[in-house]
Amino acid sequence: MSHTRHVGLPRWLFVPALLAGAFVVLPVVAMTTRIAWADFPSLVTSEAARSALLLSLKTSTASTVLCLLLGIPLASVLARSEGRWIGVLRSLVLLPLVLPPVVGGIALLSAFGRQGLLGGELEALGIRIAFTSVAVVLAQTFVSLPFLVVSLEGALRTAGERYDVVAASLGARPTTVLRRVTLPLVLPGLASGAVLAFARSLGEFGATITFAGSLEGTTRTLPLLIYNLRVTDADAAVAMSLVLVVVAVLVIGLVRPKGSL
Amino acid sequence: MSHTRHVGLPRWLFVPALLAGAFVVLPVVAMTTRIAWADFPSLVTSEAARSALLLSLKTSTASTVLCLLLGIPLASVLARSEGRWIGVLRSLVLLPLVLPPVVGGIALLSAFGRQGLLGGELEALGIRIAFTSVAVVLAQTFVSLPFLVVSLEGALRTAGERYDVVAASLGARPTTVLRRVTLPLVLPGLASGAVLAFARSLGEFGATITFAGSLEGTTRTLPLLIYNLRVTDADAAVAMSLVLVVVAVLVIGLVRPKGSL
Amino acid sequence: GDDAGAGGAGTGDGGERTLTVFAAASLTTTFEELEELFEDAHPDVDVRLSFGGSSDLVAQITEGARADVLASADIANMDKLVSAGLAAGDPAEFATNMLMIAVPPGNPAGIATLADLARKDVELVLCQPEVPCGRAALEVADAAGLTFSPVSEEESVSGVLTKVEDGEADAGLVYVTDVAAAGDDLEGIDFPEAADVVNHYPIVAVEGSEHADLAQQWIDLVVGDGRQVLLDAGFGTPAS
Amino acid sequence: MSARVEVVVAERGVDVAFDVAEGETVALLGPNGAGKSTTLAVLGGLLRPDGGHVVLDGEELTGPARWVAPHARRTALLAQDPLLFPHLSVLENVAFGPRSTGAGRRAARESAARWLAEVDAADLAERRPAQLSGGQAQRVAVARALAAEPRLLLLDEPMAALDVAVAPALRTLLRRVLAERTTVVVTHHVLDALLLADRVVVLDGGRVVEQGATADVLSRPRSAFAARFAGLNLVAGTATPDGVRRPDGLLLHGTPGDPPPVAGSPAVAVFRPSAVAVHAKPPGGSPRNALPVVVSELEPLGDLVRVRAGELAADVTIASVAELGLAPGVAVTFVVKATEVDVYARGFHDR
Amino acid sequence: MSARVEVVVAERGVDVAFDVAEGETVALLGPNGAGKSTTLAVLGGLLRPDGGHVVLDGEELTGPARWVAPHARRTALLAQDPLLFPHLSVLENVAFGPRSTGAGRRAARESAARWLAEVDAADLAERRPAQLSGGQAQRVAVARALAAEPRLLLLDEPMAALDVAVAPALRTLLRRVLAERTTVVVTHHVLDALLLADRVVVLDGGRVVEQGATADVLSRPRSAFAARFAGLNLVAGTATPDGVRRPDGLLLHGTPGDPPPVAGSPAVAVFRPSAVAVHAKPPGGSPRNALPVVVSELEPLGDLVRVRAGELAADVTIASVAELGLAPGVAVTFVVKATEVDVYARGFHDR
Ligand SMILES: Nc1ncnc2c1ncn2[C@@H]1O[C@H](COP(=O)(O)OP(=O)(O)OP(=O)(O)O)[C@@H](O)[C@H]1O
Ligand SMILES: Nc1ncnc2c1ncn2[C@@H]1O[C@H](COP(=O)(O)OP(=O)(O)OP(=O)(O)O)[C@@H](O)[C@H]1O
Ligand SMILES: [Mg+2]
Ligand SMILES: [Mg+2]
Repeated sequence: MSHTRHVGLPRWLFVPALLAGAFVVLPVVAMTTRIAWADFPSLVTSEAARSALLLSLKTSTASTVLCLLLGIPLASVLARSEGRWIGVLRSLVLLPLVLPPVVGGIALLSAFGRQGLLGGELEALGIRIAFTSVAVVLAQTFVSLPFLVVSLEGALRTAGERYDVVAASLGARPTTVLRRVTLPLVLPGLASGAVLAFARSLGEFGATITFAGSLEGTTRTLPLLIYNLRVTDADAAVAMSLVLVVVAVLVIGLVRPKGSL
Repeated sequence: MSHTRHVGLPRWLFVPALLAGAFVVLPVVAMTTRIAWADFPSLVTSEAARSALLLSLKTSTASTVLCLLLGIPLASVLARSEGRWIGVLRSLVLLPLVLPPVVGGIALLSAFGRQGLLGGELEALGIRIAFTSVAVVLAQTFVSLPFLVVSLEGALRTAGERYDVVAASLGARPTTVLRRVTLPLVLPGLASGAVLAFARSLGEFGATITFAGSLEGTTRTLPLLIYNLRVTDADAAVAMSLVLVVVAVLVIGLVRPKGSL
Repeated sequence: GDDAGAGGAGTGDGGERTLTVFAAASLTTTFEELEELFEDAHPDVDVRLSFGGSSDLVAQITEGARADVLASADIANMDKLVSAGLAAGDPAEFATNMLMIAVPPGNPAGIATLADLARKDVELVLCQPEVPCGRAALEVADAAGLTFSPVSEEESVSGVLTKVEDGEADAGLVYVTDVAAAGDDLEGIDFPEAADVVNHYPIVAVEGSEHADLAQQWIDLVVGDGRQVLLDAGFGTPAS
Repeated sequence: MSARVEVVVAERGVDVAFDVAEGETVALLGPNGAGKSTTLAVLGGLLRPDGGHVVLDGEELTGPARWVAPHARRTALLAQDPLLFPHLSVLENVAFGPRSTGAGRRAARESAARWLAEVDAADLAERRPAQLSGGQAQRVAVARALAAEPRLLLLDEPMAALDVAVAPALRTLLRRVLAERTTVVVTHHVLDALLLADRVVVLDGGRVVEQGATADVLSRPRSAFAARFAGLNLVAGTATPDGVRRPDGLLLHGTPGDPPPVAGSPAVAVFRPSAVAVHAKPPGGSPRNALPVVVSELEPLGDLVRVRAGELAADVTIASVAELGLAPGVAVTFVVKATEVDVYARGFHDR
Repeated sequence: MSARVEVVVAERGVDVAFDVAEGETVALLGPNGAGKSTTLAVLGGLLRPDGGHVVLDGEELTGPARWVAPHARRTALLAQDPLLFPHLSVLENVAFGPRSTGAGRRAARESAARWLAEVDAADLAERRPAQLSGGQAQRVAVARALAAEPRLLLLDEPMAALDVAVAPALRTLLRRVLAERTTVVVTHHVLDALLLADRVVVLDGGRVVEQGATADVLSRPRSAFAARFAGLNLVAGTATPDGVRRPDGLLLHGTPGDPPPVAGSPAVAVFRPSAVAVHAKPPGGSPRNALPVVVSELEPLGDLVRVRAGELAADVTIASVAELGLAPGVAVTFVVKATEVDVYARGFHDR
């Protein structure tokens, strides 16, 4: 087979790259050395563990879908607009990244809680969000949305508008351009954004416990269970962390289209 | 002035985009309605607040620099390599995103703590990391590194290798290509990655409290102070959260080069 | 306290000495007051406080955090430190604490007794059973023959406080001192069954402390002259 | 679909106006940077000019108060870079236009297959653009633009990357389809202009310097660029009853064209390089035109040699090159009979 | 720097071998998709072939067990797309090569300015590539490749986007610099091949179908593509003592070349379109060659008309077109004198 040759990377670059990889991987590996393997099977198959895992997968999937529905339009607008207010909006969208998740939870309560800004309206409609699985999904969406938006906007900007222009000149209306040209071209960026959002949702803890509380089967996701266990049973907490890691790596590995991040 | 016209976005797209923006911005705005403005100045200028803010800025800057030093090489290797093991490495690098930060802290302790995998070696060298400002920086780097790597790798892949090839054919050795062509071309992606990493570091809480503890002046960053205050003085906690938000928006707005995210 | 590395006066011989105290989060307000008292009495000493969940603090010390004194909110966690061989001497009990019902201002759900917490229409939040306040709540319920079905089991007292203060929940079970600290944001309701479950606060100097003398002086303050500060904040006097 | 074009783009120094009649093909000629691509971008709605109008068939597409979006113009633009959609197959690329303008999936694919066959690229239908050579990609891009059935077709150097075997076939195809279509085509090749365009508009430095029927402009160029483009020699000056007087005073005798230029007004003298004889010394007194020049360049031209001297050229045999010792730097005299020199007024299009 | 090239890229159906002598310029000709760009990519080290070698001046650059990185080859490649670095100014783009190969900042900028002046783009020095027209970008790209002072220069259609005013100047420049340089240039234009190349290598379908000195190949083409490229007619068949017999039995009389082809071996007959007369009916018995054909296309060609009939062409006057009623579909006879027909053996390069 012939090969398109890549321009080689400088050799020295592999030293810091390796260091970086080790820095991330080593702690996780070190953690596994703390696991009491004898108890492992019973720990991770307990009723509490299974129900938390299931809830985590369900809510993370729901919040990823929500992120896509909200994030694709937002990223498109940010990428294709210019002007001062767009810069401000972009900074605001990054907020959930900066906010410690617990503060994010407080903010969500301020907006959607019973006494929150929209609390009266929601109450009138008979909608109660706090302490439900919906609250978990909202909390996860709040913290994950910036991931999707940032990845996708970056991809859209880098891809540029050249192909969009060609498509429009061939008579495609904006919706068609978006669906058939713009988004397919940034599929890698979109996929990596969705994976990031899913991963962030899966690991979400602070905003969830603040906004949604922690009740087995309804709002106690895997990270909440791990936190719970940590106080009484550090071994169990580490074991469940490993489960979380494995699930995440599996989902990321399976979902990710080839060649994208 | 003449204008290059953008291909218009579909009109309907602005509805979900607006919804997305509102979903992120509304809670933060709602939170500000809870602030006791009368006490605000004294709350945010207290000795504890100033020392926490200063520490947060110092450590976040340090961890961003560390992320750049480690992340640029790692992202370059990931973007320019192919093969199975690269996919695995890439999944592993995403781990800190999935891990609840507290678990990340446990993992860091497992590696660098006194009883950790490298604890003996470090102790022998007289190096004590856990519960120092260095630990804060390491914890922040651990959680922020994936942000930089993911943004940058995405940008590198989207930019492709065409210009690198031209540069090499003109006689530039790989280091020159990297410095003068590859990185300048992905500057927007690099900048947005660095901003994301800085923002994530600024908001980091769980891994820090677990790995570095919460000691005023040494390891108690702004998010830790907010957590602390929440027990005794909810108003002060909200006020400090607002400070965090403002600092983050300022830094992001000032640092970000035009046109990048 | 000053930033340890920024002390321009120098930290060497004759300079400032630092005393690091790890204390349970519920002691935040009181220990900050005691810090001022102590520093007034010892001008050359800088006291640095680190607050957190008792189990977190113990874990940090076992992992190598440099602490001179530990004040825990329960005996179980203190025992962990003792069995790890990191306690210098026997822990001394310096305060007690009891549960109290916390409700949002105005008490919208009309709670009056402990039994009201078991009502179907009451949205109750508790600490999770793994932390002291959660364990205490379970014991109180058992003793009274009640079964609670909380809408959420929080990871810490602060979680319960947030939910109740926000009016998100109708009631929660927290400590007397927490209600006192929250001021107008909460109303507290005493209930007789609380006396059956008393929480004990032990304090000890940490093994290997470089300032054993200062550590002992801090403990002396807490169990001695400083007691009034604790009482003012709602803590009870130690049993022994 | 007739079109009226007025374009001012100050930033690029472009200020151009011309008309395209219904069904007419207009070639935009001009040196690099003259503003050709800029004009096409304005027509296609990709650039909003500082001033001017684009009116297509009575409908204003661009104007001070009016802006029609590119997709609603039906002005397919084939840019200098083929820009095939990388994620679609060749067939899907070509089917994109018909699909977007409402055709069904099957109909779109059929019409795409037909246009692909027209550009002799039917066997590439299932490839990805990344697997095409430069010229193959260009041909597919042409098919894609044609398949969109635009009201006004805009072509920017459609033949630039084509090989000699394919170019004539594509030229024939374009000639057939452009006959029925209103088209603006940018080209650097005289053959393309000659075969495809009814009229040419010559731009230089962002201005229209000449326009007219293709044959007229190419056989009687009034601008230096058009003359060069047509392979002719051109000397600009002032009309005299006998011919044209250059600014340096030299008089070129020639045959006045129709209408004959008014004496004293700007005029040009045009003659073919093959009509020029090269002499080592000026020939003695006679009615012929003798231009003292210095040889700047020699180029083989089939069995002849083209002798360039600045803007002027002469085609001579290899034998005479040897005989006269022609080489760059040698001073010689270009001699051309008055009957070979045509004299035209510089039209009002000239600026 | 002499080069030996052997390239096998199975995936693209390319299997090519040729030599480049020191200081020689070789033109790669061939239809779209013939493998020209692929060959250049292998030479430049951008593609690792399935098999073959690239040896430059005795040093093996590509081989089964050897691989020299692109930057260490000093084989500057100018691709079909100019690809100027968008974040650098024009001057910095051109200075990139010298800087990368060790020149100081000042020296690099000076040499860049010099090369920019050479391609007549000195006034663009401070622009960004996004502010250039297509042809301006192409010129800058040429300057950038030349400024890198490569051992082997690889040019892929360097003149494709250039206007008629600039092309001759750039051609002259290239001619001067290529004279001292070992170069492989891909082109679709006969003039480029004629002026720039010492030798041509003709590719078709991934194979070398012909190679030789430029003048030889263009005047005595042995492949259909080369003939078409040179604007000549070519009839392939078997050598007879009198000329060439086509597979369909028709005999074409001609003058044998040197060496004369052995009777019975493959041979080609070559003649110029201008030597062909068009008759409505076959002329009666005579030593002339008469080829019955059907007109497929008419193209204006200056004051003549090129009559195409499949692969063959005849150049006739406009008067005779009218007289004979020539139009596509009309059956006529192409007549050419035997003295105008050259007969050559198909060389061993033919496959
Ligand atoms: N994006 C731009 N910004 C500013 N100036 C530009 C831009 N693009 C082109 N120009 C300038 O505008 C002028 C007209 O450019 P244009 O691309 O229209 O030329 P052109 O006639 O198409 O040339 P070519 O034959 O080389 O393609 C040139 O001077 C060019 O440098
Ligand atoms: N990346 C690729 N993968 C697979 N096949 C390719 C790729 N690039 C080109 N080809 C095919 O390889 C063959 C040779 O292509 P190449 O680009 O070398 O042609 P070329 O001679 O340069 O043509 P042109 O004159 O059109 O530029 C063509 O059939 C083409 O379709
Ligand atoms: Mg152009
Ligand atoms: Mg090619």
